[in-house]
Amino acid sequence: MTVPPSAYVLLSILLFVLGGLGVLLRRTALIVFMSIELMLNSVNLAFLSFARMHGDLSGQLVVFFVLVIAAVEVVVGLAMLIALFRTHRAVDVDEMDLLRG
Amino acid sequence: MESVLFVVAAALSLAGGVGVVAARAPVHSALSLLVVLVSLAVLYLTLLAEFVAVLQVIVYAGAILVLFLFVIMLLHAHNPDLRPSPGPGRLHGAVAIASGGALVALVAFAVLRELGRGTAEVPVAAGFGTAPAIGRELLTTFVLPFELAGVLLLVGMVAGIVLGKAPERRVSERTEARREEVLLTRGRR
Amino acid sequence: MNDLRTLLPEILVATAATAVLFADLPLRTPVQRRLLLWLSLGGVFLALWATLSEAASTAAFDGMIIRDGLTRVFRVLVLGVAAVGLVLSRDYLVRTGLERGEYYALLLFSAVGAQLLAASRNLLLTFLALELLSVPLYVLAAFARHHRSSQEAGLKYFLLGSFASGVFLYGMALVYGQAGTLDLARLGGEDGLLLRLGAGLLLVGLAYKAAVVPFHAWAPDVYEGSPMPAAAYMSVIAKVGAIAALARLIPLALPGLVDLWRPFVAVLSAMTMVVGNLGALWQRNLKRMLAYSSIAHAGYLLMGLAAGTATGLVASAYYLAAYALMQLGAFGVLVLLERMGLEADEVQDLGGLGDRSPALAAAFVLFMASLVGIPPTAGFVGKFYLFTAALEAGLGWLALVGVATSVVSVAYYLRAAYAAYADEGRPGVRVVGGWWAGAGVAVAALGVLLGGVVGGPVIRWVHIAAGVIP
Amino acid sequence: MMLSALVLLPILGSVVVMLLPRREELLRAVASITFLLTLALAAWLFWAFPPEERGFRWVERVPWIPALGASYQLGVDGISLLLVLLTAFLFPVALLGTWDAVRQRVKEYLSLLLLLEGAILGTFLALDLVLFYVFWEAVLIPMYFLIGLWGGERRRYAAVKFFLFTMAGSVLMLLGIIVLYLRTGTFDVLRLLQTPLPPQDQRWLFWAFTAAFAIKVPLFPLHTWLPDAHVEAPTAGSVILAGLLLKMGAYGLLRYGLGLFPQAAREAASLLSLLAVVGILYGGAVAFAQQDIKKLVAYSSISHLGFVVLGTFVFTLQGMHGALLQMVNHGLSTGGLFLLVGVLYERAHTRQMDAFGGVAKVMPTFAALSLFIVFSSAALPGTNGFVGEFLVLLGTFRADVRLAALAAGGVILSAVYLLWMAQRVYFGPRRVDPDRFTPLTWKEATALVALILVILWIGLYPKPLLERSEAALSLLSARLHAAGEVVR
Amino acid sequence: MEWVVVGIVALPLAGAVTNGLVGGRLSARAVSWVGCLVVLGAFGLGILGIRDLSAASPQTALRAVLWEWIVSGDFRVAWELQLDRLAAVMVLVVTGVGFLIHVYSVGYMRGEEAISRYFTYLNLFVASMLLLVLGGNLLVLFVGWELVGLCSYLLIGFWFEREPAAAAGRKAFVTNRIGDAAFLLGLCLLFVIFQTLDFEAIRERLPQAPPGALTVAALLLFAGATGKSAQLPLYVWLPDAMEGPTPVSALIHAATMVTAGVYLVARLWPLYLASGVLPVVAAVGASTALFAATVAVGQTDLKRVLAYSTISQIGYMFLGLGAGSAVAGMFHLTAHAFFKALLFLSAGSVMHAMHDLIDMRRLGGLGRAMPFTAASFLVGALSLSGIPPFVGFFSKEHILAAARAHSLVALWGVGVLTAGITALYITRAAVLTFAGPPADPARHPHEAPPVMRWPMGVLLVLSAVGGFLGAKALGAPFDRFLAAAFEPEVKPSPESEAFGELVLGLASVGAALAGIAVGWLAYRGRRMPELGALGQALSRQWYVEDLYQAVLVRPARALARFCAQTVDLHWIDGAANGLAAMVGALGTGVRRWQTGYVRQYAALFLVGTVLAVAYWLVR
Repeated sequence: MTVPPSAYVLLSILLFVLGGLGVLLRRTALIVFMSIELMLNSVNLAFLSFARMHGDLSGQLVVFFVLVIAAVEVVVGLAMLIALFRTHRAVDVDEMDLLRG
Repeated sequence: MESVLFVVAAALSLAGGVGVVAARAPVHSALSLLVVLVSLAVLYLTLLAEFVAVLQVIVYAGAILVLFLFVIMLLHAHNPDLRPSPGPGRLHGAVAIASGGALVALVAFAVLRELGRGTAEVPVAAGFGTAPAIGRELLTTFVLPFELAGVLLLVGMVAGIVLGKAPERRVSERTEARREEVLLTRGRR
Repeated sequence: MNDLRTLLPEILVATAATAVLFADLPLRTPVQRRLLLWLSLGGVFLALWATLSEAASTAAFDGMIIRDGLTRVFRVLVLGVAAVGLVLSRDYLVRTGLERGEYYALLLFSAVGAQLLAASRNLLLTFLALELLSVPLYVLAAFARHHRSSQEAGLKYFLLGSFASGVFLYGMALVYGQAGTLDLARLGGEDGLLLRLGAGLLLVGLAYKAAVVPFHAWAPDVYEGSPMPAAAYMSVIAKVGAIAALARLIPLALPGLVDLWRPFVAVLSAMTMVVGNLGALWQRNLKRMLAYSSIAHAGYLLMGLAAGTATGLVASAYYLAAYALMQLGAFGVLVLLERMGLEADEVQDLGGLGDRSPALAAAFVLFMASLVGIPPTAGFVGKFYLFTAALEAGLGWLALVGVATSVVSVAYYLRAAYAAYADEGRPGVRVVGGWWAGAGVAVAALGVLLGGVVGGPVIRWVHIAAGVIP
Repeated sequence: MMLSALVLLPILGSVVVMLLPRREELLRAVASITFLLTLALAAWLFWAFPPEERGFRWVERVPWIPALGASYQLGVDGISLLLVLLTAFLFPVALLGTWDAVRQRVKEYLSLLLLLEGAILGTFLALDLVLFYVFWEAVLIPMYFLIGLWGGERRRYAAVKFFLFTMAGSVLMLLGIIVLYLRTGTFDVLRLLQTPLPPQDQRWLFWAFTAAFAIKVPLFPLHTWLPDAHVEAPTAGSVILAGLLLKMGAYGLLRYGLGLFPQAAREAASLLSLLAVVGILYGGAVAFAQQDIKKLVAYSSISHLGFVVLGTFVFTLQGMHGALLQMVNHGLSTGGLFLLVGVLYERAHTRQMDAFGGVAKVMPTFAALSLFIVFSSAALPGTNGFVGEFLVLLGTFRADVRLAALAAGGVILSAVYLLWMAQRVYFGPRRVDPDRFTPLTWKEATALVALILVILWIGLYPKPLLERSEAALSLLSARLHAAGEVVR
Repeated sequence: MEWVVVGIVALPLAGAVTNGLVGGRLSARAVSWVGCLVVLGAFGLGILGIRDLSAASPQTALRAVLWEWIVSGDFRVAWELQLDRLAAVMVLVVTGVGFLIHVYSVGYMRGEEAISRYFTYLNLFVASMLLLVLGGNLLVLFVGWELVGLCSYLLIGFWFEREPAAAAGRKAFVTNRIGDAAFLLGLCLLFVIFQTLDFEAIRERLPQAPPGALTVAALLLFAGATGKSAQLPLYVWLPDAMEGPTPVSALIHAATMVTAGVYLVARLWPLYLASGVLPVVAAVGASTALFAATVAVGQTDLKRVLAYSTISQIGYMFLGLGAGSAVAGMFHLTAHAFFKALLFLSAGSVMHAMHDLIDMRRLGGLGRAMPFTAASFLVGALSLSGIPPFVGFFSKEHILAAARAHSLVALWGVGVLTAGITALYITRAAVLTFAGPPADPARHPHEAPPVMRWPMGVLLVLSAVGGFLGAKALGAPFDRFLAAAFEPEVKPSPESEAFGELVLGLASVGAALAGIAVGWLAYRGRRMPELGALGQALSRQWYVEDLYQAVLVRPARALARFCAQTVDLHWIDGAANGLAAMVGALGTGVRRWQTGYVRQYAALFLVGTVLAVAYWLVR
């Protein structure tokens, strides 16, 4: 192993922030969801690199569970999106501005 | 060898990430995400996580991403990002990018300080990261989270059912219309 | 087997939830459908019994789970909240045509998550429990799925919640990177930049759940958009869960970083109290007002944790119980009203309540007084205890912020209480009543009053939670 | 048990009234009987209290919230005794004097009044700081609603202002109470009175407590809630507010400010007594410039309470004796003044002095009774006010001649504004409509006569009151002087 | 004999209570009977008391302790009454003149609706005045002191529907209060010095007292006296007090209450001797005497002339006291009670006849229609002017002699000058009212009814011959009776010679005669010589009232208004409201941040996260 773990972690934080920026900057709900997936993936990368660094398997197991959560969240999010789209034809997060103040 | 692989995969994943965030159409985002997922799977392999890498391809690329594409097809909506936003203004973008950069800088600082360039090679047992190893762990030490994950999936399912069901007009249209009127007038005050 | 027995309450509740899911299918007539609530309540009360009948402390699942005083206290809290949340929901759901087994099931699942948060000694489990707490709440928020505001509430909650989950996870990863373990008990001795970074992110993730400033922004919008009983429930249960997790996490994982996390939590607490109370000041929408109030109360709850002492923890736990009762009670009063078939959620809608239903109005005043912290209510005893803890820990300034913001809160709580008596009744508003919700409000009112007049025994019991403080 | 009965009786009455059906006569009867029973009990306590008692009598103690160290502890000494009697007396008078003034929501009204009485009695009787605070704050809600529901046009503003001001002060006291507990390990007032605190602790604890008390009293310049609250409150509310709520602050200063923190009190005395004097003069001056009778009376309260605070902070026995007596006096006189304003308002539906004139012509009996109360408030010798004011002046004179000289200005001012009011309302050409100015009802008359009889009693023979409080005050005074030695 | 002392106060009080409570239901006749008889009864008791006292040694006092009043530590004061010789004189004056005026009132107030209220007040006044006189300690005296003020207030404002009457009553009370505030402070100081307020005890402990404090205390009490006795600078209320019914003016504002200040100084005579403030007393008295006499010249209202005359004459009394002769002061007090009451009653008789017309410019020639009244007024005027053998001559001479004896030449000069001016203004008043042609021939004034006439007659006789009580030739029984009470009186300097006495005594008589001559010449035939600016100044009291208005009243009002409107509402309340508004604005701010855009919430979240992370890293 010649690539230091720090490189992996740096990559992961870059991806994490990229995903975060996606959430912050995009208005299409679907893209926002995907950005969140990106964030979760970056977490997985971090976990795996640390698992490798420590030679500890539990990091890999965490990734397994993160995958499950990612699936659940995608289901919930998309279901909500569909419900919203059905009734209001909206996919823009900025259109959700009834509730404020 | 590994470093070459790392550089290529990392570059690809970053490019894909930028693609996800910057693409105009959701489809392009989804495809970019696929690039990320696959290149990450490669990186996972270099990290001796073969089971996870496989899962990544099957679950993410195979299931989740397909679901995304499916919904994209279903909605085939216009792209709202092209219209002028009623929402947050220019400052918002600046703040977002600045704080994102700051976060990267902070974490990088910590990581570099803590881990440095060191490559403390940790010897690992044979079969590290393989399906049997993971499976054993899942059903012994991690049996409780495992069960919990099952419950969570059930919740996800229920959520899908509750939210995704076709609209049944049990609530009268009138009520709904009035409710919105109330909200709209209040929201604009 | 023994491992499972430690988890008996969670298992019972989860079983009840599953049972409700299945029972929902064949039950059709209104009489039959009553069984759904009975099932859910049965599960909750059995779990309560199971919690109270086991006194010994023990660990299970390789130390992932611990059953000690803290677990017991929070389990009782969660189960109580779930029970009240259930009875408050029933009449509303039937009235609005939303009554479906999934509602009860989701509510119960999230209760399972909250209970596990108190019991978990492993970050992975904490994370999963957090998700189990949150995901059903996203759905509950959006449960009135044809209402745009409910959809908006659900989506906002979900989006920001996922974002927060990501942050929490990244924190987990960094902590893991430092320590190589996710076992809280083994994190204790560690220190290092990654751990610190990770701890910060973990706290941020939990702060989000408790609606702590500046991670609070979702709360007003989500509560306002959610169906009334769902808002009531989520405004309490999320806080219970988050505080439980913090109470578990902080003393166990960060004993060496006291100097770091105490000021951190204290500052968060102060900001939360200030912003929450200021935000509530001009609200005309009661749900929104209660949302801001719940933010403010997150600040008060953090005060006890910021103290970091046994007193502080007990104070927070007691205040959590008081908060649960008064918040659920206040929402419960609103559940019993409606305006032209919609929720009666504006301050004006309370007008004339004193004449229409004196008991309900009196209860509302009681809840408002308790939220302000005026004796003789549970809210007062709780705040008293919290301030004691803060001052004891040398956080005089925090206590000062606490009392100052309490004074500010007088303005909006009393405006609402006042409206119930002084304002004209608004046309179209009526008291719809409901046996179940009425019972829920009555229980809450009684609890608030008794907690203020004879809070002694409760506090003594809550003291068992203090065992986690070294 | 006696004292618990005293506190619980009105609270129980409140609950009973709340549960009874909405039949006005029944409700009023129950409330009146409760008030009278309470009065009888208080009178018995007063009669049975031995004058030589230095400490507390009839102390009862039950553990309450052991985890907090709080207990339910009541007791009465020579200081609180007078205020208890005043409380028990003023409520029935206020109810009687405003019998017909409240016609809406009689049930809630009576219930709140009863609740208020219980809480006020509790405040005076509590011997545990937490319990004290509980009662102290519990007074707020009923008073808030009394002002807010039965008040005048700006009742909402006034009620909230009252609440916010008072609360702002009392939360500081709450912190003080807690810190005191952390330092001493007890909330028990009996033990705290025996526990000397280091001066540096006393200093800010004293100010925390004083913040609450000074607002409640109210001490200049924290007084601006009072005119609004008084003006907007219904008559009975004003009577109680002026007669009793303000006394809670003054009582707090005497019992806790001086009792628990003698050294700090000595240090603060010059500032506080100066503020008190400023309040005396300022309140009088502002009262003079008012057009609204009720506002005038409200500002006169500020002036009169200045005497109370002044007497408290000169630390001489006469000063404190006068302050205590002046608390009672102010309750009677100003309570009476508010009743008068209520009687006028019932008939004229205004409180602007311009609208009155020549009332003495159409209501001669009422005018005569009014003048009695006016002169009692102006401290005419022979009435209660003189005894109190003179003792305060004497006590002040012994401590600081300059303050006494300034305070004597208040004696002049009170005559100025009160007689000015009397002239414009009662005298001069008849401007009021004789048809609307119906004679006093016998209830109003009874209430006023009862007040006047007590005014004369205290004016002519205050000894029973003075001698019962002397031992307790001497003790306090002695401790303060001992504390002074330590400071020096 | 205690019951006598108690009874003297209790009888009028009982009359007041009776009339006050049930007077409304009694006939006017019954009310009058009750009112007069109780005072007569008190007079009788006073006679009883004085009989006892004259038999006993001069220092004897009848004492009655009723009950303990204010008890606080070392401060113990009881309701106690004491009747000694000084008090006895006052009791007789008060009840005697009081009784006469009560009787007079029966006629004067006939037809008045509120007759029961009138007699209630009047009886209450007598009771209060007697309490003042009989008070066994300073605090009880002070009670009476304030209560007579109350009665004065009530009686001035008796016709309260008249705005000026109500205002005058208030002015009287408030002005008195200013003096009383000083009085109260004096009481406090005395207690601090002596640890008691008891007259006897004070006298006993006097030698040990620190002189400086004593001076201050005496000055403070004297300030109280200037208020009650309408001396400079607090005299302003008395002229206005003439708004009250004339019998009231006669009783309260001439004969009795206003002389309470004199009585106070006499009562505390040993204290004043020891304190060294007698020159101040003399100076204030002399200047007031001259000042008020000049002002009286400029008045057109008959009662106001008499009012200023009263002020002036009380000044005389203080001059006597200040000159070291308490007896002289007290004697002039008594004499003044006679002749001034007579003058007032005569004026009342005029008003009664002229339907309350009192402006001298519109009176005149009444002597023909009302000979008895005119005669009464004349006797009163001569007595006031100090013409022998009327009572005023003796009393005034006594005072001037005291001033001479103590080499207070300037004060003596002032006294003589005042005597001249006094004669001038009273002649002016008499001439304008009774002499010359009638101002309004259409009116047909008639003499007062007998019930008013015979009290005047009694007073006429007393004014005419009462002076022999103090005549040296007859052994000065008044002096002898009182002198022992004032031990040690300041003895007149020995070198005063009989011849000198006579010459100098003639000086004042001469001045008086001159005054009468000037008055007669100037005003005869209802002429009103123009005095120009001087007349203006005189009629406006040398602008003192204007000065007070400009310097005290109006600034005080403006200050009060400023406090009420600017300080209280804008500064203090404004600060509180400003704080509330600030909090409110912050609340609006928080709401504005809650934009409803979830992306913005996420941004806030992210910023918060970055800050948190930075904290955790950097700390």
